Amino acid sequence: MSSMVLDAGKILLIFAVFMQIPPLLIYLERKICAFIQDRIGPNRVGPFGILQPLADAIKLITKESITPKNVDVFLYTVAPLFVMVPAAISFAVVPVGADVKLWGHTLQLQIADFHVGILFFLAITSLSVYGLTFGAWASNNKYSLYGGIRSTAQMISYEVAMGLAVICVLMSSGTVYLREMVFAQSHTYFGFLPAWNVFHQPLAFVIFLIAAFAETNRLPFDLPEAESELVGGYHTEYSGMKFAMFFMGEYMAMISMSAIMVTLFFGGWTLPGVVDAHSTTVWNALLSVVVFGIKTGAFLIFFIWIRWTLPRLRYDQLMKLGWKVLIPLALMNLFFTAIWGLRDQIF
Amino acid sequence: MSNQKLNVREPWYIRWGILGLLKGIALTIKHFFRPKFTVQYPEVTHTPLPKEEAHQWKPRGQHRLNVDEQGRVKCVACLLCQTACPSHCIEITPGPAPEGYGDRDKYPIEFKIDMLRCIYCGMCEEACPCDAIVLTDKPYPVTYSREGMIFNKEKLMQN
Amino acid sequence: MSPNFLLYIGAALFSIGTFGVLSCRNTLILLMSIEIMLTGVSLSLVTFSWIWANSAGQIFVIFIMAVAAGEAAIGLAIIMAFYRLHKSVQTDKAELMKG
Amino acid sequence: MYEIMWLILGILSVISAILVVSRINPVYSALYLMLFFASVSGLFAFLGASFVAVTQLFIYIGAIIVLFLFVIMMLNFEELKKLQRPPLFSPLKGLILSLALFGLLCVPIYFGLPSAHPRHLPADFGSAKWIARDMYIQYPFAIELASVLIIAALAGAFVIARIGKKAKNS
Repeated sequence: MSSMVLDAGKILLIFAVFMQIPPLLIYLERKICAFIQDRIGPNRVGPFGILQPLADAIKLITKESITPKNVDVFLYTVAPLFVMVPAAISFAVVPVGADVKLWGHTLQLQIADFHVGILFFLAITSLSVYGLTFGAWASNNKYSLYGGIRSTAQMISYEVAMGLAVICVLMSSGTVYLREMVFAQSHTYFGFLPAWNVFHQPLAFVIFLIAAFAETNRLPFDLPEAESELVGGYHTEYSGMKFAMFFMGEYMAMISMSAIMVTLFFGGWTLPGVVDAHSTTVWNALLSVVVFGIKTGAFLIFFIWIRWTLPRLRYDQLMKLGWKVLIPLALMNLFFTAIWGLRDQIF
Repeated sequence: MSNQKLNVREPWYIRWGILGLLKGIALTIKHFFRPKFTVQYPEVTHTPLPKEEAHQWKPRGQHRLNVDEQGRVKCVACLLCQTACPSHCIEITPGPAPEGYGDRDKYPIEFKIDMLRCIYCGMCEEACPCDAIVLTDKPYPVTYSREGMIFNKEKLMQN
Repeated sequence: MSPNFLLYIGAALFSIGTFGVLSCRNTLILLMSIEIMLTGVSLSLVTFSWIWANSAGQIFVIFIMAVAAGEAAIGLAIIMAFYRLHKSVQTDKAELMKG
Repeated sequence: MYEIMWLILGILSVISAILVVSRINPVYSALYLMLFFASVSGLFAFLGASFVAVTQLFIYIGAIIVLFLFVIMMLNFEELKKLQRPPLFSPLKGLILSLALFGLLCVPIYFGLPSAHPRHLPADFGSAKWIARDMYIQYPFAIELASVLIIAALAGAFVIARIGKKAKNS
């Protein structure tokens, strides 16, 4: 019984922390954007403007929730949920820290360890396209519709490359459990080089990274949004809390994607010499969570940095990159990984 | 020639955009650490340029017709400003100077500037031989009608 | 409850899919009905796999998915081509060979 | 516990399937189709077939319905609204036929199968490894055929879509 209480507390804690990161990211996004453009950024609300996200949230909540004429009310209302909920659920399979022994119970710092692990993550993130599509269609606006069409085509194209990249990692690590994958990456080569999958599968990592940018609709792949050509794309007609949910969903997808990239390619919560993978002390667990947070944060900052560096791709360039570059590269990588895995039988 | 130049195949790292990507990333991170030039307005006011440089950067607003010590308009109706004006917004009706204007033969009976057409380039000011027309730093005029945007001699002298 | 219940559900889904194929005029919904029929069969197969603790049922479901994906791609391409020709997606517009 | 979930998800899947075939607006059909696949995927998960459940979610919801939505959006919606005329086959006849089919399918389930009790399930029942082991040993030829089929479908989709474009231009 007490283990159930512990589990419930763990789930609550992980999601409570998870929900606090998007406001922080919005602050970081604005601050980094300003610094890159030689500006200072928000600095009025609170010290260094740290309370700016709170002010934004109050503004968005108190705003009038407008439902334009001729929209499809049901789909228009549920569409933001379709963006936010999958992004939150997909975080459930990410292991965030080492096992910890509390009051005689060994607790895994991971909400769920399914039979299917990473496949569950892929399946759930593929649902987030529905929010964009339904929101775009229900808005009854041609720019929104363009955004919806673009998002569907983009998601299908890049999901293939992403899945193939993941399969390469699965083949080289031999498991679909994210937990086992983290443990497999906890040792070192030559005493100093961590055995991270990024060194086994560099090409798969690059493909996964590019596909992750496309899946989360971040620049340079934010074609569904495209403020300068589509006036905001799928969320043109949205305002107030519904718009905030789209916004939060985007950042939550970004966090989940960064966390999964850290887990797949950068050793998850392990760091040789700092975190002992097989210890169950509280101190070790805290340290592992901090390591995981730093790695994920580095990826999040990289996402933001890229956003303020690169221009948006044209649509044909996007499709060309997806179908003519990434998918053949991923297939080639898959082929060579398979040959390497079967080298004993072949040669 | 230029077509041949376009056909030269660049090395793969340029064609695939990898070099450009890295360059862009390096540029943005360089700017990230640069000093910022935002002015925190209500606390800190913007200090204008020093006086010896300031005349180059003077804002150009509405025109003014200067007057001499006796309150007469300085203009001698030479039409140089009208000729110099690129947008043809100055319209001068010259006439013989009335009695008492001992120093010149002509003076403007009417001096009209169409503020809607004026581009505030300052060429009239440059062309004027006797410093009669100058551009002040008064902001652009606002009226309710097109007619109100055509300024006559009296209005220009009051500016 | 016996898992036979799920076999009835699978049969019901297959029948609903049949109804959609028979009575829908919109080719898009017609294709969706075919997907429903395939999924009804999949459900029966997975139930049998659970009853007999055998992997064959689930393997067949994976093959069904491959077939369904190909079918959807081809079917939708045909619908697009058909729409370009007739400016419509209704089944009764496909009358090119009618005398 | 499992039985209750079977009941709920099974009834949900039947209701959503009925909604799919009875909607006039294809976007709502796609929405209910999504609900249908999600509930069937839940049924698979509660039958222990977690790999099949996730694949169902990934392929049907993540790819096929998105394709449907893509095509629906590419088509002219004003035209789709006009599809309210009575269908070719009247719904009553369709209903009678499909009910007859359902009855026909129920007969062998009712009479032919004993009330089944599950065998002893292996520990990794339904996991990716368990399915892969049996699949690649027992059905290698079928896998090759399936991959050829998918490649053919890919090429075929390109070709067919292009044929329509040519016809429009000429």
